[in-house]
Amino acid sequence: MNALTVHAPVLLVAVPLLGAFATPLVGRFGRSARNVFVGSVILFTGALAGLMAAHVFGLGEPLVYVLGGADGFGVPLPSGMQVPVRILFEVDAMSAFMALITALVALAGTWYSFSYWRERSGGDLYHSLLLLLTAGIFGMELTGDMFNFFVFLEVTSIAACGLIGFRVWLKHSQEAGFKVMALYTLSGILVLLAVGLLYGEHGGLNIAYLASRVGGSLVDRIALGLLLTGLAMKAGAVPLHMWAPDAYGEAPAPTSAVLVANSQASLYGLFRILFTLYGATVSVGALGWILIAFALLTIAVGVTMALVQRDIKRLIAYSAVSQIGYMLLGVGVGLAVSVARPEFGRTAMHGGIFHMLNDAACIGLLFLASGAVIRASGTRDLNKMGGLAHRMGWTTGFFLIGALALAGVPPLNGFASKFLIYESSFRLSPILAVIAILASIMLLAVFVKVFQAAFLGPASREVGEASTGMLVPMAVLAVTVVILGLFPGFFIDRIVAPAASALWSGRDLYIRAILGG
Amino acid sequence: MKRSIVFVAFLFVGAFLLLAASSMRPFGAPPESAMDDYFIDNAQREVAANNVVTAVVFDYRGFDTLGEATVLFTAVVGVLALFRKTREDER
Amino acid sequence: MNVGNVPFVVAALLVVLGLYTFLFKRNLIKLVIGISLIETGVNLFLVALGYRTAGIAPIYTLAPAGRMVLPTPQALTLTSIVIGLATTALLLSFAVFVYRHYGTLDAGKIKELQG
Amino acid sequence: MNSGMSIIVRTVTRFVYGLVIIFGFYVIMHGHLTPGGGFQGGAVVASGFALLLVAFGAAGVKGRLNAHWLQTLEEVGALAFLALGLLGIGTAFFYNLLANGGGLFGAAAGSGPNTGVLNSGGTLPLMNWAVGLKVMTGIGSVVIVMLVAGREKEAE
Repeated sequence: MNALTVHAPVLLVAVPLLGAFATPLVGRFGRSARNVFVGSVILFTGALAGLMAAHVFGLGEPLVYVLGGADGFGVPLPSGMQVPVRILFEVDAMSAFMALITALVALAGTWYSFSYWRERSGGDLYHSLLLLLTAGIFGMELTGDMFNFFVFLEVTSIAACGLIGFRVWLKHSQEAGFKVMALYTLSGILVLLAVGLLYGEHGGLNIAYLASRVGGSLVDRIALGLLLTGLAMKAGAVPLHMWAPDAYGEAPAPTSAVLVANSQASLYGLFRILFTLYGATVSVGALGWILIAFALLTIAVGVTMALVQRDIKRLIAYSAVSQIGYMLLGVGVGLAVSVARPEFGRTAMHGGIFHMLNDAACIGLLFLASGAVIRASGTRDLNKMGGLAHRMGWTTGFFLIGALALAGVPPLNGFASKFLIYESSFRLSPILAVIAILASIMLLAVFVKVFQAAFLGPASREVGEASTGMLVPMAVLAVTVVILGLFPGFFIDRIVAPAASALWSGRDLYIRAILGG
Repeated sequence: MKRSIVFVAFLFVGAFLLLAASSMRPFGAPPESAMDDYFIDNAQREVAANNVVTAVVFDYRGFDTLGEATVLFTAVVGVLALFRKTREDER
Repeated sequence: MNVGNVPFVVAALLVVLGLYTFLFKRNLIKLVIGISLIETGVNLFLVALGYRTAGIAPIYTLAPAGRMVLPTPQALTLTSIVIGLATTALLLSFAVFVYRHYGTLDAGKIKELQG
Repeated sequence: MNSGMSIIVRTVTRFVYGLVIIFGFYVIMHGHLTPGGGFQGGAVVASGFALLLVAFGAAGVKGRLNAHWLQTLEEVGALAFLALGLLGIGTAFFYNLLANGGGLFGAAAGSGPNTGVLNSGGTLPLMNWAVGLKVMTGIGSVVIVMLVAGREKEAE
């Protein structure tokens, strides 16, 4: 266990922050210096995420990092418990899994941005904001402190909105920026209010400490409601999804991919609160059914709205919303049956959590490919595109892989996780599975339409293939999609199952790692 | 129609908030203060600072403050990015 | 209803006022004011959580005798004030650019992004 | 170009803005002893900048306040704060290396109510300065950028 492994959790946040603070300074020395700097920062971050994940998956219990002190971070109480006084990072298998997803998407997005933003103004500030967004997402996923979670939530909100409105010459991007910022702020305030209530009631801010103290009191229930509303809003679950298509649709293409990771980090916060913070107190069955209801609504609304879009970015944005529904469905089924029939609840959890990784890879791929498509055809309107397959062979192939994976066609990765969800939700109630499968088929129809409109047909104008700098990140994601689809068992055993059990049955471990006993 | 639904929802949420606030624990008597008493008792010894709030802000919860500084930095970068000089071919 | 709870009720009242402004005003600047009001209410709530009856400020420099109030809520409030400032700055910048593009600040007329 | 306000406002500003800025520096410097700190003091200094801008207009302070330089200083402040956090990485991130160390800001603080020792607090005063620099320049540059943008629009 060397020093780098010990400090990996905090360095995962500190290194991108350092990069973000220094990027505008380094940018004074020219674009290539900046690209080399940002590239090495993000590569180092990715390596750290891998290192930390390997360590945590091998450890079998949460990794605790005390910020600002080595000796004794807690005050013993008369009752034998102790209150942590410092901010703690607590990384269990679920956090490490999320960090891997974020590292993958951030690497691809940043790499792609180098070419994508080459001809545009404000590149220094753009890359600074992208690194800030990445650092904030890592912070949300690794922290073990409620208020710290809120602070990083706000970092991601503001960085995301700065990026959404970055193309100031597009009037829709400014409208979207205002709208998204207002709703993000509202969701942040809900979370802050809940943190205040919990602090006022229990006198602590650490998640493990709060988890050992929350009961079914009125204040605790109000706090739970506020947290669920706020985080569901930030994750983009229907009926609080109104910001999501604007955000994904108006942001620059590589940013949309990272925004998906941001939504997933909020979803991670939601799961952490349901399973760890309130795991022992709430009536999980009823909550599971509420989650399932919202999941079905999200799937239905997302797919239906995707069906009627003519703008390629908004179409992908709505399909991204529908995928959030699949994750909620998997975890909701797991929550609903956790007491009664745990054997297929665990399968459902595997499906929901595996789908996070798969969704990040294939939605990210689709957004990157759509960026190349829009760049080449000069329009976002599907009716005005056509014939891109003639000249853009690679982009066409990558888009096809992403679309098929998203629609759940075997042998790609979307099928692997969706099959687990279908299987387990069928055993809970066949209707759930039927709705989920129907939505997938509709999604396939949507993408057949897109493919036909944008890539097939006669070549309408002279286009060139996307630059190598944009193709390589797409290739990385496409290879990830294919490998995840070909060897799902390997990944489920190695990384998904530990992550699922960290939520499902790891609550006691999570609390004991901090409070002892 | 939509407006009246929002108004009913608003009345509901507002009444709920006021009710929740009035049924909070009594003002001026925190039920659990072990963490804060630790700060008050030990800030001078551990951090060597007379101002306990500053000790909390920059030492015990220093990482929050880094996040807060980051938020401000992000907002400044965002505002500067919005008001930057764009290129002619972009407009 | 507990009379001693007036600070919490005032904080809730501020949040309700802000919510009203946010939901029923159409001017973008007024929306930002509404969000600021909600933030102020939450900040007031946070700082009220830490008060101890007849407490003094948690600063030892020339401190009078007495019990100190809790320092953590003050630190949290400081953080949340700065975050509120940051979001307000960004929201107002967006309002400026929305005005430049659309020529109006009326939220009812700026609704091109729907569906 | 019509910039700034009446002669009365400008004269008063000439007297006051230095005091405002010095008071801001005082609040930053004594952050570990008295109410205040980097954020509060930085905001006070930034309000001094805003006062100058309002009184003299964007054109009037063009030579003295430059958004470009303020932005650079802000990045330096943010980096300094992060570096102070990394200083203690031998033990843990944000470990207070200098407190009670006897050297710079290393004096003990005494216990119970006292008059305060300026040379105490370890990394706290340094962090206060870093954050203060960051906040005053950050808010200052935002105010300048917004004001200049508004004036440009009027002039067109």
